[in-house]
Amino acid sequence: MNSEAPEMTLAAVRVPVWRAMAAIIRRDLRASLRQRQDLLNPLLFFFMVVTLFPLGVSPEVSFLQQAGTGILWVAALLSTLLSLDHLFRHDFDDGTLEQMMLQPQPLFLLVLAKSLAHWLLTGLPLVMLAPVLGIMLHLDGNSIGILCLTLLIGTPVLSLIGAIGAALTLGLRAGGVLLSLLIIPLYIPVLIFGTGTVAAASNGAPVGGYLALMMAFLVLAVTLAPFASAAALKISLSNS
Amino acid sequence: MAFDSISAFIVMGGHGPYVWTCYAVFVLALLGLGVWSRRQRNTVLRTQKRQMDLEQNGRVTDKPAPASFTRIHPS
Amino acid sequence: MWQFIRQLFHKFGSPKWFYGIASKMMPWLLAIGLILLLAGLVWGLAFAPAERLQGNSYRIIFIHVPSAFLAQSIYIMMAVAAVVTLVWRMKLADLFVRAVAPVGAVLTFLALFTGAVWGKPTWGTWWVWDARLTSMLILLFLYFGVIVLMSAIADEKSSARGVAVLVLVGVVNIPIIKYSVEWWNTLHQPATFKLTEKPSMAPEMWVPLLFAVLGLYLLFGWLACLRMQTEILKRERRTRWVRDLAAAGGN
Amino acid sequence: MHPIRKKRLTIILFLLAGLAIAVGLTTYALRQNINLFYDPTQIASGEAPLDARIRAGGMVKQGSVVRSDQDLTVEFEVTDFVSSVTVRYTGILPDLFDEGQGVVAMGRLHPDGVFVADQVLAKHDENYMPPEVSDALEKAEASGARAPAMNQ
Repeated sequence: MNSEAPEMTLAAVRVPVWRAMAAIIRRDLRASLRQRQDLLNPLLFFFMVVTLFPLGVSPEVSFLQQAGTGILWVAALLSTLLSLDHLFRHDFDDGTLEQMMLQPQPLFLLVLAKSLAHWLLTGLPLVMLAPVLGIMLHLDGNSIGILCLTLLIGTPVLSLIGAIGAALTLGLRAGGVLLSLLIIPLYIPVLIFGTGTVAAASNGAPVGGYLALMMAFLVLAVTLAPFASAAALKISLSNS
Repeated sequence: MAFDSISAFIVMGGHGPYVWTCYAVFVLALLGLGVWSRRQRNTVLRTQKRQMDLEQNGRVTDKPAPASFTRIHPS
Repeated sequence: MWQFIRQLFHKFGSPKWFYGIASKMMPWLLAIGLILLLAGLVWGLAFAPAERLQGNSYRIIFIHVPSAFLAQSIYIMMAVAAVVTLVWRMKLADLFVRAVAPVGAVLTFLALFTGAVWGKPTWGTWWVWDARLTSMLILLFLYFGVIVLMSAIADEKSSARGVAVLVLVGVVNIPIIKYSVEWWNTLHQPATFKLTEKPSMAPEMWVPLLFAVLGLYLLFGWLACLRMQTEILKRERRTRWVRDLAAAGGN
Repeated sequence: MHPIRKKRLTIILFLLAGLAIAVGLTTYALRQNINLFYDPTQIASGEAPLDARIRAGGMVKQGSVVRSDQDLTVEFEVTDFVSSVTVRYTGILPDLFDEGQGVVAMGRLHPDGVFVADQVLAKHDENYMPPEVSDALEKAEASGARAPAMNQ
């Protein structure tokens, strides 16, 4: 990305963009390590939703092998949704967000940093937890590997797109449900191709095409979503 | 006319139920949309008129002055 | 010249001016739209020849294609209006999005419904999860999202701009719908009408279809005008001209 | 260059680069067969995986439909005019199913080369024409007139 500082004539102190972004990520990580339940709740939710399926539908090995990747992907998607609500909430409440908007650095890059921090705190732990649950659902090693790969590419997309919804619903009543309604349609393609990759792999078909498409989603989300989130943040903040 | 008789027109060579359901739902949905939209506009106008009538009788002010205590008679 | 365009733009942005113009256009839109749509439908239902393979079930095309066509183009129009809202903050553009989103949702639903009913006798199934059908379903969800967000944000200005952002984000779905039938080997057939080629359909079938599409377009114009008028009345409640209008009984 | 303009340029370049990469990846992806659709030639050459749920499609070969007289089992050959594959299906076929028509079948390829379908769907192309026209066309081609399929 651009390593040069965008010079703003009015800025008294020039902090390079990347350093500002790094500061935001570091700050978010530290804050959530202090508030551990924010970090743990989505993971617990993920774990519990996955256990519902063998108990609720069928513990049969053949069923679980077939539906396992779908279950894991849907659960990961839901727990990401659950965690999105407080992506901007704390910063909004204590006024950090308004400070962020006044920074000379472009807002969309700061939003990108926040989305990245969100992914590090929810997406990455989900990816790491997935193999354990995969074994519990009797998935074979190859499927688990591909599943983790798709989650690794897919969860950042979920965080980036989710940030748009979180920014739009900031400060609204019943923001959580609304957020899901707005964001789920945009998550559907990621889900389709995420599970499709694993299905193709377990059928012995080549997965290159799928992975390329998921990478395309990721690149597109990285380039476009921060702009939309930044615009939405500005709108939500001008409201309050 | 592509059909020999009215009954042939209704049966449509066995596809009647499919075709007619579609057309019925389509017409109903559009009709509903039109009627609903019209009614919405008329309601807005009517509420506005009632509001203005009330105002004229001096019973409700649209924007009460900040420090006055106007008594509102519920009707 | 530039001055003139600016003036026109300002005039166009005036709700009062639009209200008057809409009132003048609406009878025409309604009349011509109804005539065209009815002509298309009656022609299609009773006079167009049966199809060589599908027999009479293909007559659903005369409502399926117009609905699907409108469902997508309404979303595109909303996206254009969203850009106008965000860049020029024109009130009318936001009113358009607000007025038209429910219409788009209804037409998307109709396209899905008629498609399902048509699919049963021809393909042999009500529904398949193929790319075209799924992306249309996502379009329906997007319309729902827009409608919900519209009512959730109370503040007028931030509601307008928030909805505009959401509409623009959803635009990515439109090319997916359009090209799904070409990119993937779907069950859904490719487009019958193409801008660059002759329609691959007999004229006694595509002429009524064209009538129906044009008629529905005009009817949509009528609906849009009517619903925008409602939104204008709601928003400009306190202005002089709306009060006069209400006093006169809405004419 | 003016700093603000420079900033804008960086942003635009960043956007364009992102879009270009995404388009490139998508075009690569679309050249792969990602919806598990195989035509008869691919199946005959052994590209299709065995015992996985795949989709196969093509034209129903003229005169190949054999119906069982005990139950609803049907066997027919699907061809792409290069190779063909035998499809076995038990169930009700869609109205549009006919010899010479396009179908999409979902099911599994067995080791003996028979495709056992659990769902057969008729695919219609974007060409619509009345029976007289298609009759005239067929006569012109002199390839044996088929009865008009008005009331199927």
